[in-house]
Amino acid sequence: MSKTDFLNVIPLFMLTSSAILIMFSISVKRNHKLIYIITAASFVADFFYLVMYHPKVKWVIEPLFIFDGFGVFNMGLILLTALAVTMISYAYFEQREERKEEYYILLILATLGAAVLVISKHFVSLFLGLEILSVSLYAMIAYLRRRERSDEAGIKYLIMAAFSSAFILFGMALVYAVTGAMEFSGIAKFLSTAPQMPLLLLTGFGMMIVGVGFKLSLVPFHMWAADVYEGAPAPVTAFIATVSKGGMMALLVRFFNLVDGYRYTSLVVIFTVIAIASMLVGNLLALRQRNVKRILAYSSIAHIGYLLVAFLAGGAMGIEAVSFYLVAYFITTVGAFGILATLSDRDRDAEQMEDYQGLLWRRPLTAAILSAMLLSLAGIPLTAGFVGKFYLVAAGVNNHQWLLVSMLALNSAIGLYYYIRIIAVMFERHEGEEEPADMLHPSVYIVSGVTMAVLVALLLWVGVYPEWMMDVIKTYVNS
Amino acid sequence: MEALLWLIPALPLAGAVILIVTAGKLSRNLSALVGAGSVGLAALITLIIGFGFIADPAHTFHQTLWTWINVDGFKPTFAFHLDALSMVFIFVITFVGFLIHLYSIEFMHDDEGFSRFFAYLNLFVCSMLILVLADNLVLMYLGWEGVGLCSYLLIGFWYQEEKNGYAARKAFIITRVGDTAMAIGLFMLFQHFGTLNIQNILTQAPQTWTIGSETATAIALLLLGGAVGKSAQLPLQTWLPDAMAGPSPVSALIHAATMVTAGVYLIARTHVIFELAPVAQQWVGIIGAVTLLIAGFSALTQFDLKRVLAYSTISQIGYMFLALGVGAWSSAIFHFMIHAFFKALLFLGAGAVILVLHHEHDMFKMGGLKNRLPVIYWTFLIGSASLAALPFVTAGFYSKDQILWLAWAGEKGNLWFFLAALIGAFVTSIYTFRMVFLTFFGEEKTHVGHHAGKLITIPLIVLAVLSLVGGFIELPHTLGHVELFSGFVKPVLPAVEMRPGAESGEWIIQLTAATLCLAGIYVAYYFYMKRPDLRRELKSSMIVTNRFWFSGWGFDALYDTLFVKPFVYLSTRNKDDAVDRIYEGIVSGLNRVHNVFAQTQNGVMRWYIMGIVIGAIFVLSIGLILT
Amino acid sequence: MILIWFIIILMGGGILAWIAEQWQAGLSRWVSLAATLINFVLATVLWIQSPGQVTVAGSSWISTFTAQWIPSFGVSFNLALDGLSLLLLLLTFFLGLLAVLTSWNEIQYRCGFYYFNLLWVLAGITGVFLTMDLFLFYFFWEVMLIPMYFLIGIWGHENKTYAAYKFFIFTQASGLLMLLAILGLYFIHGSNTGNYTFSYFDLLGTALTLEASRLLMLGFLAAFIVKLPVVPFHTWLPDAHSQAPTAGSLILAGLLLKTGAYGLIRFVVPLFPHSAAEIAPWAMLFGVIGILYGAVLAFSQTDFKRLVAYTSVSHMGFVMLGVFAFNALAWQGVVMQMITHGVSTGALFILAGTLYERIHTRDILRMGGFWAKMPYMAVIALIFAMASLGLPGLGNFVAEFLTLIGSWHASRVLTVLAAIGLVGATAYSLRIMQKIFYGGIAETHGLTDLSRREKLIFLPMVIVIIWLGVFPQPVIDTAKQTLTGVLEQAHVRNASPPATEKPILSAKGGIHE
Amino acid sequence: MNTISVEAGLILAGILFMLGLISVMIRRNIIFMLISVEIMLNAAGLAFIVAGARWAQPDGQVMFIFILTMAAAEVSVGLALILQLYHQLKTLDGDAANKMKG
Repeated sequence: MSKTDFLNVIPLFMLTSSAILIMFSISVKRNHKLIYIITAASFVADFFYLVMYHPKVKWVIEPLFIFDGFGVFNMGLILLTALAVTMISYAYFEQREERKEEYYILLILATLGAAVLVISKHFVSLFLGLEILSVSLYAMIAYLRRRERSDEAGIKYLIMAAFSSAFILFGMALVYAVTGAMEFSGIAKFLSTAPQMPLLLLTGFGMMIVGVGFKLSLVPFHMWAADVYEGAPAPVTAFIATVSKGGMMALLVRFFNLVDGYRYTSLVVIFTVIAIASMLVGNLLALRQRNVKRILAYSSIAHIGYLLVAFLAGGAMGIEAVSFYLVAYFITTVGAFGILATLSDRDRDAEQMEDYQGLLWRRPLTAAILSAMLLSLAGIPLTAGFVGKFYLVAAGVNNHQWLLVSMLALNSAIGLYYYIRIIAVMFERHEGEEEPADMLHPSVYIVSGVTMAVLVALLLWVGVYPEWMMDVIKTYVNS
Repeated sequence: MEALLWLIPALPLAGAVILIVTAGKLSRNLSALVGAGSVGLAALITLIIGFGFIADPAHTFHQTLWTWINVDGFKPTFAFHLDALSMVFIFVITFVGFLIHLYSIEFMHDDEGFSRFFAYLNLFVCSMLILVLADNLVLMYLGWEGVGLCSYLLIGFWYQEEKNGYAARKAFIITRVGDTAMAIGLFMLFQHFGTLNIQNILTQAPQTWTIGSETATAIALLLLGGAVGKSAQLPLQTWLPDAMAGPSPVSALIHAATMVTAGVYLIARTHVIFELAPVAQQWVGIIGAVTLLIAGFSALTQFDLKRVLAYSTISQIGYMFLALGVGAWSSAIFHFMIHAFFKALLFLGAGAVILVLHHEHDMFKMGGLKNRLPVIYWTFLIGSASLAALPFVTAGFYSKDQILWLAWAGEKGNLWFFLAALIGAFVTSIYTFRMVFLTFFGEEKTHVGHHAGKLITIPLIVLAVLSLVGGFIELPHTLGHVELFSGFVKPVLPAVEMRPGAESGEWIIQLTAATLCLAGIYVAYYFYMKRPDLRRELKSSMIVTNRFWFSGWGFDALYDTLFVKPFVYLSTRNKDDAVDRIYEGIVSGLNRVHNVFAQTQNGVMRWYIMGIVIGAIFVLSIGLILT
Repeated sequence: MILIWFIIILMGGGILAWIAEQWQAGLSRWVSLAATLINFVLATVLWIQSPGQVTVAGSSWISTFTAQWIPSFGVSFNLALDGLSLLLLLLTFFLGLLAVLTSWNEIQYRCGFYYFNLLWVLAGITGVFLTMDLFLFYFFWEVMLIPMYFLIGIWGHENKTYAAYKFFIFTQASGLLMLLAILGLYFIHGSNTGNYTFSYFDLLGTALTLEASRLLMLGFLAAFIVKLPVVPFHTWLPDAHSQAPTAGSLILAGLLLKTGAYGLIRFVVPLFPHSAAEIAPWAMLFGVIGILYGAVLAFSQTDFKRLVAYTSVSHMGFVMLGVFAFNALAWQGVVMQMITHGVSTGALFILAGTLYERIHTRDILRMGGFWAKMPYMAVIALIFAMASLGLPGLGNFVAEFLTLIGSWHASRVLTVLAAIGLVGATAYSLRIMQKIFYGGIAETHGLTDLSRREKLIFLPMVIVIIWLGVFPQPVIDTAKQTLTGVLEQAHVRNASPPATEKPILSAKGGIHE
Repeated sequence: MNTISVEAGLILAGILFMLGLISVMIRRNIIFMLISVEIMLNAAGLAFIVAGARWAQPDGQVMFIFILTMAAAEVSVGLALILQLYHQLKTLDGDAANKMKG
């Protein structure tokens, strides 16, 4: 391992070591605040290291990792998102009875897994990243073990994730068996020489799609999403919805582009059908749902469906659109779950529609932020979600994917209904008593509040002046 | 003098605006002063202009105020054009209007809407003046609709009675049907001439079209549509009898003297087009002939004093249309003027009767008023005589006689027109004197309240005088041969062409008409004075016909079934908008799909795993199929 | 530069109003009043200074403003004002002013937020009328919906939530189609010329194949005819109008519908002259269907505001008819219709609002005989009912007459049918008068005639509607250059119809190739 | 060494995988479900070894080791969760864990 190699993988080491540091710290003394600060600091430091020392040229650590603009961008995105999740976690866990500290270890490890995913160029690193992410998530989902639903969600996710991992692994084995390579570039080389795709290879890809589809909660592998979102603690849900899916999406984009899957009608058709099904089923499932977490789960199914439109468009613009949309989607989702976490009390998460009734009049700022997030999810101008969706549609139109694009438009219209419904509930006249005083010291909420404020500012900034974000994406992704 | 022209409509308008803005805060006397005074001033200016005009009737006055609209060659202006034809009209409008205003001061004295009434009335006079003075058809249309509005407002003047509102609405909507036809006519005219200036059209039309041109016919028929609506001619005549819900001065001014003759004005004004479209012109005659008969017979059966007069008005305008139909333009206008005098007189008289009888409209409950109300009786009698065309002494005789003669002898006349007019004349004198006998003769059935004052009697007397002497400005060949009137309007309205070989024999027709008039009076006398029992017998033997005539030949019921009911049915059935069902269907469809999908999220893990497996099978099979 | 101020004043005023209400109750309405008044005065001054012909040499633009926004997409913050936009701006600020005044006492709940939304709707509408960048146009198009949604959803009547959803989803869904069309146009223009831009002026000359032009035009059309609305896409309107607070209905009917009409004139015809001409007979047919259908349905409504809403459907049919008649007469009629309908229907909605304040119902069957108690209101109602039925001397007549006389050149049958709509208009307008003001008095409790503030609202409306009725020439002159310019362009471009064999896009291409 | 063909090895792995898959679907006991998943993972591992053998590379075996490790981690977390769930539901029936739905 050369020095440059080492300098490149330092972000991964930093995450690992901070996890270990926290373990030590716990063994000395359990201090929620301290550990929380360590976690946040490690994410910040990691991010800054990444930004400062991002290799100007592509750097490959054979055979596992590749540090290119796309990878660095996604890793940065994942780190920032994890940071935001950490921020909203503090207040959320402060009022729980369980031991809070180990949660941060898991959070860091899960982030590590996702970070490995986005820079991997080999089946082994893919598998490792995926499993580090998944195993940490099992525990995180079931972290609040007093809650029955938490356990149920944990076990469901565990069995099904393992089940889908088996699919991915078997698929990888088949691919390996046919191509003799576990490196993406090797597979690509094999494909570029092969006259057509061998059946066994196709089967392998198909099985990998099943696994990937599960992680991305694409229809028909989506059914876990709602239950897990509902059962998991709100910050964890935010994490699953963003980091876990984003990492997988980045990997998919990288792999598909490298092997140039666009050449194969069968793959494109499969993804097209999955995309359309995801949009439709996701939106329709959310339509009359009254549990906000489940709504967000279903809506995330649909959103990944939207993402696939740009993914299928491919090309530089497609990748840019995917990246931009991920940014917008991350901001929005973390924001929404952040609000949800802030509103949750000791016993349960604020997930029923009733919890939001008249929120605007009780807690105007909170409601305003949540409205902004929901409007962004709905793709209304002035928000990042609008520009993101615009980008997706632009990529699709640019590539003449009229079917997908029109499905996107149709589904956006359906989607409006349930986002607006939450907003409408918040705007209902509230005749009840005033909000009970917070059980915790208000200063606890400052961090969450600031995070929310930053997120909403970003949301509007990117929505009103997207040029900056687009520049960033272009410089990274196209490098 | 030309410069004063704008004042004629502007003065009543100013009066109306003052009265509207003050909204009843002025005292009654002040309101009356503004209302009647402004029309009086307008009449005065008309007189001044008239004197200047009469010196040389061939001269026309023209005044442009401002350009109304100017788009792409479409350039109607606010401009007035005064020629002999409009002179006659503004004379009648301002003078009769002024008299009726005077009358109204007393008639409406106790009404709480006193100033509102004068506001409307002034607005009406203004609109009517604009109608007849307009130099282009768009401005004329403004006046045309304006009078419609005022008619609506005045019919429904007593808004507390719901049915008055309905009557007003009926009048407005039915005339609007005609107006719409007219508007379409205007579109066609504009398309062909690139202008809607009346004089330009009239000069260009003969150069553009040959006689019998289809376009000319279509346009003429569309204009006729407007005319029949406004003038309550077949088939749009049904609104006028109901319009009697308005106060009597309104009936006199709007629904007898002026507005309802706007159709006559329109056709006379655009006579060039009608001459180019003989078919359309013939239809004018046919409509006139049929209407005058139908309305005449209906008038025979009415018991409401004002409804008799209403049907009579329809019938008399039928005469005018008949005259227009045979090309006797000046006769139609002459009859319009005389009719304005005597019909206004009759309505005002009827109003006075109704007023003193505490709003009793039923003639059968009147009677014996001859001695109680001598002034009203005599003036009413003169008006009736004029209406029935009592030979030689009344103006009505001369104006109607001319129409009868030309219906026969005019180039476009024929036997049928003539017969219709003749029978109509006979019927007219029957219903007229039936009305007179029932109202003023016999025994007194209702107590007479207060007596009419000067403001009521003076207009009556003036109009009575005019109804008598008005005819002497135009006498037939056989009787003195005076052609003051037709000479006056000749620059605008050409004389009628005579049918070859029909020059003689005018006296025979006059004699027949005179005889029929007298016979009619005798019939009325016989049935209503001498042998009332016979009348009842007749009535019971003709009960169906009677009812049919009474209802105005069933037109109301017919339109009700044909148009009103289907429209209302359609509208109310679809009140909730069937189109919305489509969207509701979409929504409920989506909800149903949602429910189906939600069933799949049943919480059972094995089921979810099944989903993944199905997905895997699907992915693999698509892959296999497509390779 | 003044153009951007129009928007800034409204948006800033909105925020200020929200804040001001925290300081002192009732302050927000003064702030809003000031903001709308300043804009109105500014626009009026602009109008007086630049009547019709006087413009930048050779072009019809009175004032422009450009700034960079998203250069990598070719999006710029491009505002421009010509006669047409100027007129609509005047209308916007005029009605905005009245909207503030009507809300004065009606809105007691969360005033600050209310005026914020009100001003932001106006800002969005102003943006729509000014922007000359298609991305920005779509942006403003959506921006005006959200506050409107809140206005309906929070301060509306009993069924407000449903109405708000319906309004929002209809307009959004159709807007998305427009977005697709905008993007399609963008990429076609980009791949043809290499210049990827959303600028209206650049996109104007885009060479399109027949099929592409048809599809893209339909996308634009979808948004505009839903907004206009054209039957059968109108069903959001009666609900939204009847449930919105008075000012909301006023703005919906007076301004939001006009954005649809504006879009037709500004975008559909200039961008796709050929396809617009192709679809014209159908569009006119739908216009006429709207006229008749709206009139029939208006007649049977018992909810006053719903009734007026259906009259809007009917009146907007004339816009559809006129726009696709493709001649200056009809177009001037359309512009007049946009303005006069805004005023007259707005007045009827305000009237409904004032009645509602007094008797707390919109059911006209429960009204009657109000003339005696409220003569001023009766006169006002009469004037606007007459305007609604197209009485000459009031603005609507000029609009409808011009439209019809213009459409006569294009289609006689349809014009005749549309003219029949005038009879329908008579029926429903008079029904308003009949049910509310005629007959015996149903209820006397709380009936007071118009207050001074209400008179202050109605007086300018009456003046405007009469002024437009007897001397509409200033308006016509102002709009003239824009309209004739667009029409000439359309005719010139239609003289050489697009090639049919060329594919929609020359090759699979995009920004980056 | 070359007595077993690649195809045969893959078919064996496939059969193993299918067995695991089917038993995940038909088993209601959560522990059995977990075991079945392990079988599937091991099937994948077997497939890797077969593939590695085909190309005469150690990578397949390396991968197998990784899979084993991961499976162990997974089972440990899984068993902990199952224990927790059993405390709450008093049953190991996987179908009973269906509180969240809709």
